[in-house]
This record gives sequence, C-alpha cells and structure tokens, in this order.
Amino acid sequence: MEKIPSSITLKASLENLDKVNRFVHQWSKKVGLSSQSEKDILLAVEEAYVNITKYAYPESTGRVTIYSRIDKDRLIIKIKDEGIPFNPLQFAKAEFNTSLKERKVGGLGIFLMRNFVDGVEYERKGKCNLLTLIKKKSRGIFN
Amino acid sequence: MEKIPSSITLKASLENLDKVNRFVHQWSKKVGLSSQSEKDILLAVEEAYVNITKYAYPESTGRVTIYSRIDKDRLIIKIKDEGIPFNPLQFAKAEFNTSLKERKVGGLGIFLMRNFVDGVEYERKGKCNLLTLIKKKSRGIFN
Amino acid sequence: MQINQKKEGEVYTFFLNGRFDAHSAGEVEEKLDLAVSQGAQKLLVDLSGVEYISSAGLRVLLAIAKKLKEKEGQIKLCCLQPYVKEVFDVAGLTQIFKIYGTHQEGIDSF
Amino acid sequence: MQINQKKEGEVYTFFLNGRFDAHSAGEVEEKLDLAVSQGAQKLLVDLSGVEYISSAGLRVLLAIAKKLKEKEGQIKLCCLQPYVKEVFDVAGLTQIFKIYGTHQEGIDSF
Ligand SMILES: Nc1ncnc2c1ncn2[C@@H]1O[C@H](COP(=O)(O)OP(=O)(O)O)[C@@H](O)[C@H]1O
Ligand SMILES: Nc1ncnc2c1ncn2[C@@H]1O[C@H](COP(=O)(O)OP(=O)(O)O)[C@@H](O)[C@H]1O
Repeated sequence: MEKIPSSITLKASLENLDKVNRFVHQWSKKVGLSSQSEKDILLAVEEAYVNITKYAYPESTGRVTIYSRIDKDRLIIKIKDEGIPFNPLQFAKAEFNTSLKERKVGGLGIFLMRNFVDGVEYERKGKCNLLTLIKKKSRGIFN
Repeated sequence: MEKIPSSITLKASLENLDKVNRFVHQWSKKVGLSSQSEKDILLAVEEAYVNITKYAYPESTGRVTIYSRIDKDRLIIKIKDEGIPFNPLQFAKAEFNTSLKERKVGGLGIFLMRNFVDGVEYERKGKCNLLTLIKKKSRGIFN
Repeated sequence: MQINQKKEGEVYTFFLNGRFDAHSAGEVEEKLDLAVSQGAQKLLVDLSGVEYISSAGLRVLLAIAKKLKEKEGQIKLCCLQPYVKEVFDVAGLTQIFKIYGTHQEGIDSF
Repeated sequence: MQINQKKEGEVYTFFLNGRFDAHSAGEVEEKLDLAVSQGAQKLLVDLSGVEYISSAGLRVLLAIAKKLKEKEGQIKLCCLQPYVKEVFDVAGLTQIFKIYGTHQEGIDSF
C-alpha cells in the first residue's frame, strides 16, 4: 500500500484544492471514517483552506501546510498558514436571515466548518495560524 | 499553597454553580489566565454546566464531573455527564433575529460557549457526554 | 447580586452589582418583573457594577424587553463594562437593546 | 462537475453531477448566470447527482436566487441527497429555497 505523507505543503491557491481533498481522503480511508464523516471533514477542511486562499494573504500568495494524524478513532487535521492573524472561533456573529432579500450570500464557510466536526481548536503560534479539526470515525453518537 | 483537586464531581444542580466557578477560578489562577481569559472560560463552563442541569437528566438528577489540566499555556477543562446524548458542536442553527419581536429569549448558551474558547471538542464515550473546553492564557493573538 | 432601585420621574433605574449569571438571574428577573407588573413602563438597567454576564442574564433582559414591548414600555441599558459589551455584541444584542454610555444619557433618552 | 441543461416549457432545468465545491462553483455560476442574462425566469436545479456541497456552492445558489428575485423570476431546487439536504439545513437555507423531492414536483410547482 502506498504510504501517505503525514503532511503536505502547498501554494495557497484554489487550484490546489483537489490535492487537499486527496490528502484528506487518503487519511479518511486510513482511519476508516464512515462516508458521512469523511464528507464532514472534507467540508470543514475545504472551508478553512478556501478561506486561506481568499483572505490570509492579501498582498501575495503564501503557503499552507496540512498535517494529519490518527488519535484512536479520530482523524486530526492541522492547517497552518503564515497569513494575517485570524481566529475562526472568536466573535462569529450569527445573523442568518430567513428572508432572501436580507440574507447575505456569504458568511457561511466558518459556520459550516465549525458545525461539521467533533472538535476545533485555534492557536496563533509565532507568525502562524494553526487550526485543528477533529473528526470521529463515525458520526453516530453511540459508536 | 492549597492543592487544587484535578477534578470535582457534583450533583447537577444550579446550586452547585458556585462550586464549579470556584474550581475553574482556582485553575485559572494556577495557569495564570488573564482576567479576560478567565471570564471566557468561566462563561463557557457555566453555559455547559447550566445546560446539563437543565436538559441532560430529564427524569432525575444526575452527576457531573469536571476535570482540569494544564497543557503548556492553556487550561483544559473536561465536563462529563451521563445524561442524554447531546453534541453541542453539531447542527447548531443560527437564526438570531435582529428584531425584538421575532427574537427568541433563549438559544444563546451554546453559541456563547463556542465563541469564547480557543478549542472545543465533543465525544460520546460509552454512556457519557464528554465536552472539552480549551482556553489560552491570554486572548491577544500575538501572545 | 446586589440590586438597587431608584425612580427618577417616570424612569425606574435598576443598579446591578455583581455577577449576572444563572445563579443571580432569578432574583433580577423577580425584581424587574415586579416593577413591570406594578406598571413601570420605562426601565433603565445600569450595568456599571456588572463585570460578567452569561446567557442566563441575557435571557432575563430579553424576556423583560419583550414583556415591556407588549405594554408599549421599553427597557434600556447603560454603563456596560467592556466584557459585558462584548458578550452583547457576540450575541447580536447590541442591535436589539438601546444602550447608553452614561446613566444620564440613559435617563435623558426616555 | 457535469452540467446538463434542459428546457421544458418555460422551465430551465440544470442537472448537476459531481461535487459542488469551491472548485466547480465558478462553472455552475457561469452557466446559471448565462441563462438568467438570456431571460430565463424559471430555473430548476436538479441536485440528484450532487453528493457533496460546500459554502461555495451555497453562495452560487443564493446569488442566483437574489438576481432572479430582482427580475421577478425564481430558482427552485429538487432531488437533494441526504447529505446535501443536511448542509442546507444547518446553513438555514431550507426556509429560503423552495425544495422539491422529485424533478416532476419541481417542474409542476412553477
Ligand atoms: N483565513 C482568514 N484570514 C482572514 N480573514 C478570514 C479568514 N477566513 C475568513 N475570514 C473572514 O471571515 C469572513 C467569514 O468567512 P466565511 O464564513 O468563510 O464566509 P465568506 O468567505 O463567504 O465571507 C470572511 O468574509 C473574511 O472576512
Ligand atoms: N446537555 C444538554 N442535553 C440535552 N439537550 C441540550 C443540552 N444542552 C442544550 N440542549 C438543547 O439545546 C438547546 C439550546 O441550548 P442553549 O444554546 O444553551 O439555549 P437555551 O438553553 O436557552 O435553549 C436547548 O434548548 C436544549 O434543547
């Protein structure tokens, strides 16, 4: 079996989303995530990654490193960038209007990211943002 | 100096909130949390604890155990109950109306809890809910 | 929680002092409810002595705001400490409550 | 992402097949925008072939919905797979979009 790297470093660009997905997919298979759990973590990582490509490096393009490891029955993904400090856990104001007219088209990414994982942590370390996303093998709360 | 226990087990009732606060306060002092960070973690723990007293044991009163430990410059609090399975990270719908009339009086607790910590994890372990709340010493993202 | 009350003209001010949490929310609600049931229409809650508020406190203020709205009364807040202000912000309540910097501004606004 | 188009009466159906993510959102938006700019008023997006959607996909659908609303047109959705349905739910979009179980119901609803 092909050995999966424990991290990948990429230029933070939308074109590389496929590589990110493949990396997360391989790790999901290795941990044995249910197909639902795999989608959950793919979604969370996509949202975080896409935001880095859009917002973290306003002046230039920077790099992203994604680390993966297994902790018992959980997949742990860490996403590191050197962009502007941004803590997605803080100060998320939720104002989702139910009228189409008032509703903004954006502002859903971080909200979805946080709602589809079993754990999330943010840390500013030196000049890096370090986001940890945790997903259990199976979503059923009895497993 | 008085030794702080690494966990406390209590009857899940509102009267015990003071004990919970004292426990979290002592650990905050031990880690050296800033006064802002201490409030953040007190808030998050209060929301989680009060919800357990209100919702986790619909038929009887149960127990709650709160564990505390230090991980570098972070305080890690784990809250365990044996109540009905409830994952506060999943499926939180945010519909905060800005009109007083439409706005519900409740539904803020979990939202606040999640927004004032640096990390949150949920796990159903056997017949227990295990919620982890993580708070950094200082909130400033450059520290 | 220490709760002091003062009537200036038609405005009933409540000075709260202490932690406005799940523990104290009940007392505050009782005092405010009593005033409303006795006909108070203009309530000002002075939060200068409150350095901590949790969702239980917010719930009380929202519930009173709703009751007063039905009776065409109003609740206003003043003197929020920075941390309390932040909790209001995150909860999306700064758009819902009228909030004043000083006690006098609060009084004058009615 | 494979995008097929079909016109039935006045209804333009778009059959999406694949992952509706940040990668494919651009293409989908182009196709839908083109139809709208050419005067389509009734759009049905058939999501039976979509097993994954992220906020980028939701953003496209919301943007088109807004454009159509201005022109007094409407976008409707049908055949959401369970996972996609869940994402809509969590995002609070099931109240905003008209969503139908089958393609035919979608067509008939216009
Ligand atoms: N990595 C990041 N660096 C800086 N700002 C960010 C980052 N991610 C998100 N943001 C900010 O948070 C906002 C909300 O992000 P999100 O919920 O993904 O919705 P959207 O991207 O549609 O606005 C963004 O508009 C942006 O201002
Ligand atoms: N520990 C728990 N066990 C079961 N259900 C819970 C628990 N905590 C919260 N809930 C549910 O989630 C809802 C939202 O909780 P919260 O955000 O704290 O607001 P509120 O308590 O004001 O409704 C509650 O109304 C309750 O239905």
